[in-house]
Amino acid sequence: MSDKTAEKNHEGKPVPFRGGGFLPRPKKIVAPVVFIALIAFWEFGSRSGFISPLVLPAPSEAFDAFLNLVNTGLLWQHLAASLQRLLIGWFSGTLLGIIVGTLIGLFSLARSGLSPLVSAIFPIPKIALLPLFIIWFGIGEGSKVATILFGTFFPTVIATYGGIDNVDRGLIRMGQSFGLTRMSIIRKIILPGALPAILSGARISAAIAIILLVAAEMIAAEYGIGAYILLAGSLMATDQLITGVALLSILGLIFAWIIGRAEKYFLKWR
Amino acid sequence: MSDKTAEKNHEGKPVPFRGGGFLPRPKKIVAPVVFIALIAFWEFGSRSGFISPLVLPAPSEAFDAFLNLVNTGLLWQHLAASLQRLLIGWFSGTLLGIIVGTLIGLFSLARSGLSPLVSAIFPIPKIALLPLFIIWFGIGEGSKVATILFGTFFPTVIATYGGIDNVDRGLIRMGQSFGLTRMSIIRKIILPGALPAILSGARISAAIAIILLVAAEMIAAEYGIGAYILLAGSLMATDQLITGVALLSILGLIFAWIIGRAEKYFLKWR
Amino acid sequence: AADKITVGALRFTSHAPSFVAFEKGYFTDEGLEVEFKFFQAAQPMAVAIASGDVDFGITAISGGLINLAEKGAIKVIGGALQEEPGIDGQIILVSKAAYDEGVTSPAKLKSRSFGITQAGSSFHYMASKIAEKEGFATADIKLVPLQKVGAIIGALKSGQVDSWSIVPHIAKALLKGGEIMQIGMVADYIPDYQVTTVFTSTEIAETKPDLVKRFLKAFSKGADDFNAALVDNTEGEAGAAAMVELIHKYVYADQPIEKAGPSIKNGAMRINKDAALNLTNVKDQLDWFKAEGLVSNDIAIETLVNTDYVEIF
Amino acid sequence: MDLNLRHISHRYDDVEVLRDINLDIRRGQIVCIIGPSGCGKSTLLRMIGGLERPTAGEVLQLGVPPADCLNPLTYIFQDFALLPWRTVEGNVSLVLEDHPMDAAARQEIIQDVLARTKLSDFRKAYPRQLSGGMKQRVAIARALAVRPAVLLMDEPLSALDSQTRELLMDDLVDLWEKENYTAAYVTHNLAEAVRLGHKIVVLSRRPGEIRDIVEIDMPLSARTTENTELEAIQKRLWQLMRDEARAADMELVDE
Amino acid sequence: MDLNLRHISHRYDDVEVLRDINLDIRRGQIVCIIGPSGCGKSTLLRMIGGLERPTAGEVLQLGVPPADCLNPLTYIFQDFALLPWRTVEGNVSLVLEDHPMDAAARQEIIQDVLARTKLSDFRKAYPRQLSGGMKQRVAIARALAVRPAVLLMDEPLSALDSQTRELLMDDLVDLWEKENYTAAYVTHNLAEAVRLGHKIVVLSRRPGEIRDIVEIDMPLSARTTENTELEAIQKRLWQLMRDEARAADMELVDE
Ligand SMILES: Nc1ncnc2c1ncn2[C@@H]1O[C@H](COP(=O)(O)OP(=O)(O)OP(=O)(O)O)[C@@H](O)[C@H]1O
Ligand SMILES: Nc1ncnc2c1ncn2[C@@H]1O[C@H](COP(=O)(O)OP(=O)(O)OP(=O)(O)O)[C@@H](O)[C@H]1O
Ligand SMILES: [Mg+2]
Ligand SMILES: [Mg+2]
Repeated sequence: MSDKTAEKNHEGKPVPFRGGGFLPRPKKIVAPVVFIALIAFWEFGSRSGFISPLVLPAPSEAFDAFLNLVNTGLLWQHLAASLQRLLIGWFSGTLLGIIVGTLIGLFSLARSGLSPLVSAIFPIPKIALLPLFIIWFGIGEGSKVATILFGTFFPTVIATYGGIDNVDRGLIRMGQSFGLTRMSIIRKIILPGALPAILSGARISAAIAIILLVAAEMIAAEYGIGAYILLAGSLMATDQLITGVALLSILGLIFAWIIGRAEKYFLKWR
Repeated sequence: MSDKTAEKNHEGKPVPFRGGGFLPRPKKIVAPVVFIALIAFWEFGSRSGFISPLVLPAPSEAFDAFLNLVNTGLLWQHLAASLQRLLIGWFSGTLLGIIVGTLIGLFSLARSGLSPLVSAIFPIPKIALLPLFIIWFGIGEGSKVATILFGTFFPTVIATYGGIDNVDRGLIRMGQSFGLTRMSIIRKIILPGALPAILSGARISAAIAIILLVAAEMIAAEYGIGAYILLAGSLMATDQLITGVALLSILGLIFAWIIGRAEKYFLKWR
Repeated sequence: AADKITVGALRFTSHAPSFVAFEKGYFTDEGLEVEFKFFQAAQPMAVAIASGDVDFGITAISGGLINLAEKGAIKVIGGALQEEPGIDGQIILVSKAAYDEGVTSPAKLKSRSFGITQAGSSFHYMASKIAEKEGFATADIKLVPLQKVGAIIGALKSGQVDSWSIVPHIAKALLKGGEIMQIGMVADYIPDYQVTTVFTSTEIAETKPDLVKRFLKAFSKGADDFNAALVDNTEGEAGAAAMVELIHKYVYADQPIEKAGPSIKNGAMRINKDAALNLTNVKDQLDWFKAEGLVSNDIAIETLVNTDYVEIF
Repeated sequence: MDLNLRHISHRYDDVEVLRDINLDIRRGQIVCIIGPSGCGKSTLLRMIGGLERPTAGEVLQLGVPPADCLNPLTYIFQDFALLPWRTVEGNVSLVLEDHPMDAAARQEIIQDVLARTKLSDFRKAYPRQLSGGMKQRVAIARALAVRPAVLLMDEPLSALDSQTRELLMDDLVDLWEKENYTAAYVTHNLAEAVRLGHKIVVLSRRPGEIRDIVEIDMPLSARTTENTELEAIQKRLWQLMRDEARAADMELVDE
Repeated sequence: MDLNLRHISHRYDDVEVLRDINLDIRRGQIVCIIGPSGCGKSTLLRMIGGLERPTAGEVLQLGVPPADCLNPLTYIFQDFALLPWRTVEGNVSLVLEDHPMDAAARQEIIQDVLARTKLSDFRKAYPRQLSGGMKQRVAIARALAVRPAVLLMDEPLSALDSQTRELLMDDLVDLWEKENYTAAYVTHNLAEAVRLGHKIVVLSRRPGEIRDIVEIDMPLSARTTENTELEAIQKRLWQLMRDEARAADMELVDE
């Protein structure tokens, strides 16, 4: 049942289109092309001598170094050592960070006392403290894990209490109005509400943990990707250096992917 | 004109109060008290021998080291050298980061090509690259500034394009519906809309810049707080180490304060 | 006009010849205008020479140095610091705890831990040589890479590593504390150890022989003065004091001379006359690096060393 | 159970929000509270429910709530206040979990209230999957689950589009016909007020004072859309408030 | 200038949103578009303004807009779409800055529209300081600044509380009395539709089709609140839509 008059006019020009755009969509194909082009250019540059081997080894050399790592079986030893440190350090740092962050988020006293401490200690570079860490935590796994723990603890604290601060006050008030106990409100309203912030904090702290791996493995590490990089650096074996750095980068991407999955799973309600 | 019936009943008990709480307010007084108590305890521990000087020097010793720095005039030399590196590196890293982040935020091609590169390079620890940086940028100010620039560039890129992605699409559509030019929309709607995210990115990148100062000054630096800390570390002069670390921490707080002021100023419309 | 050159240096007594040559005008006499670049560690200095930021440097032979030589970037052109029996050289140290457990001589280092900065560093080489001479494998010593001298000191003091070897000015200062004990001298194990060498970029070594010669001449004159004043003690108290005062401008400058003086004196070891180079020992070091798998096996000694400039032995 | 507000006044720091409010809320009555923006309606409702303490005055509870009542004073909020991470069922369950009862009893209550609000088919849905109207139905189901003595509703319909609002208002009327609940109902909407209120309290601009109390005796079921008597009341209320509404609208908010 | 919608259909991927819409919007007429949630009203309005391209069909412009018209098809949005970092004045200025005119001329236009919307006193205020009604007035001022040929309004009043809505509706009526603007007005609210519309287009549930077009000949100024004729039309519209509204409300949203 349409408007009768709509049919009778035939002149008239269409309304000009002025929408669209401003929503860049990544084309899946471009990323691999860029990567491959970049590496091909780099390889070509190295072979033609346009990029001196002193400046950057050819990707093929780095790949040889990688194969060497695989063939000697050292890759797994390095990876195993690093992963163990990363996981223990990151996990305990995150756990402690969530606990302290929750305290700061919930209690005036903790907030007043701890949050300035956190802001004061957060910007301290961990490598500066390595000499002290050796004395405090020994040269075994302790100091390596502690370095990573320290690095991940602070961002987690900040993410957690930021998350708690941003929990919808309306939901808390709802909980109170139904007479929920304080513990119920914390467990069922505040913590789940802060979870998105905590997870995005975990994303950051995972990146920091990987960055700190090199610093951590400055201390008496025989195996580990960080130790491998340090040795390569001191030997000026740039091919191995690039390999180690690429391994770290891949590790970072894997961690980010895992946390992405966790977000999908835990925040499926969004 | 009140309800007549309200006056006639006098039994009845008040409705129980169940609101309040869950809004921790920092008490201004607590923070300094905690700081002072902590330092007093530490001083006391050191003097009584309960904390061995090997483990941690007394705060008074660290303060002596600080006075020594002031009296020799070295403090200003160190500070001047570090500040110069920090400011140049941070400023150019942020500027480049905003430009690249804006490109990624606006153009499909840039997003597809650059954003995976950024995620791949971001988690690479800068200390791992120091040997290469020396070759690439020399041992002068170049490599030091480059280290800081690299460190601040990536978080700024990510903050910027995240900010642009979160600009209210409704405002962009409004701009289009009034026939604003593409450039006007970018300049007057998208960039101001992304500003809060960019500023909070600046907060993070400033912290990273300070953390990287130590790494940057590993390279042939005579003066600079990082160099001072490294020297102290290599001599196991823990009093100087603590002084240097405290200086960094204060620097971090000052930076955070300045960015806080900038936020107040630029985002006064919030 | 004078040729401008950049010399890389660490603030150690072992770098004193350059400082002496500068202060006494020997460089100027050779028509060289010298600018020092100070480093925190030897490694970046080698890289800086490879990248052309620095023209001359003095440092121990390390894996990094050899690999840079392999890439055709740098060359060793002369010798500097050398171990010499009879002169206080590098000292082998153990922690008090280890000493009490009976590690009283290097022979007892088997299955003990030993601090090094990094695989392929001079500490690694020394540990290896000690093991070899005492008749056990390097693998029998637990090498602990701690990256920085400071970190090793901390670990040694707190008993987390058992042993270490280090230049005398650091060692002697540590021995005063009582937490650390001396158990031997490196010179007894590597009698003619060429600890540090003079090196430059391949480009300079091959295209500017004249410049290299002038640098080495001035450097040697500085070394002679230094040896005379602090190693052979032929200049008397006053000469020694004057030398210490000169060096103090560069080393431990932030400490008062009363404190710095002894440290400077303690660090004095023989600098080779005329920058002569102990090629035999350098070869031994290179072979050791190859054996440890730290550098490629096909590096010839000629790739590392340019023997055109100084006397070799 | 009746409620009795006695001389309630309130101020936030230097802003006086409410001034000497006296009011009775009697069993089985819906009391509508209307007034211009920012006059303190929500604040007043928070005080009735014990979520905030008035600076002066008190809210008294007269008589005891029925024995099976789990939460005598129960809110329904404008923004629904559903936990987005719980399903419809989980959101109702939330308010029962702190009360001692076995799982079967809890399940039974949940089934019952979802059936009464016609939500049984949506038990497993998350709030984000629901339209505004459905969300508010979940909030109503949740409120019914604790068998309240008094419902406190803060503009429960104003986040909904007007068609859904119409539908939900019918539901509220039906529910009242069946259960005769007691309620304090805050709204901006005069049509809602005349449709639902047994008593309409008109507040002035901030500081909110009671300007008028209008009682409507007509039974709720008789109040259909075409009803000149109600129209007249609504018009009178609008005349009473129009200028104040305009003035409140023109106020600059300055934090 | 008239607009003519011819056979407009639209789908988003596999969701059909609009089906064969034919419609005329004639000069000086307010055309109200009503329909249940999600039926495609906003999508249709975006197509009329050229912000989106229909999958099939076209929107034609008949005749030319007046010469002084800077932006023939101008929107007023539900969420106001004001730039929070610009003052009232700045927000109006925004839409003039891309047109060639000198600063004095621009100032003059700004002054004029702010005066017409009674906002002159609020020139320097930021949006966060304004109530919802004031914000929408700023959006109206901004729209008037470009002298539109047709106003496209997407539920302009539904983010406001009902008292403010009442006030603003009066303002829109006054404005129309003075300027006789042409408009397409999307709303959920039947009372608004019968108050403002010369023609009311009723859409069905998604996929939106035209179910009915109701023309009301009564002049706007004559449509006061008590008007049985309008009441009857509104009631008829509600009966037409009630079931669909209910069904639309019960739909699960699943992205
Ligand atoms: N926690 C608070 N602190 C300070 N001022 C407050 C607080 N809560 C509310 N106010 C102020 O008290 C006044 C009344 O607020 P309230 O929310 O009760 O009004 P309202 O009548 O519900 O308004 P609306 O119709 O907009 O919902 C407002 O001016 C508000 O700014
Ligand atoms: N960009 C888009 N991509 C995919 N689907 C869309 C998009 N925009 C809208 N839709 C879908 O199209 C349908 C119509 O949306 P539209 O916003 O036009 O409805 P509406 O009638 O304005 O609804 P409401 O009354 O809620 O404003 C909805 O089901 C919506 O989910
Ligand atoms: Mg309110
Ligand atoms: Mg819509």
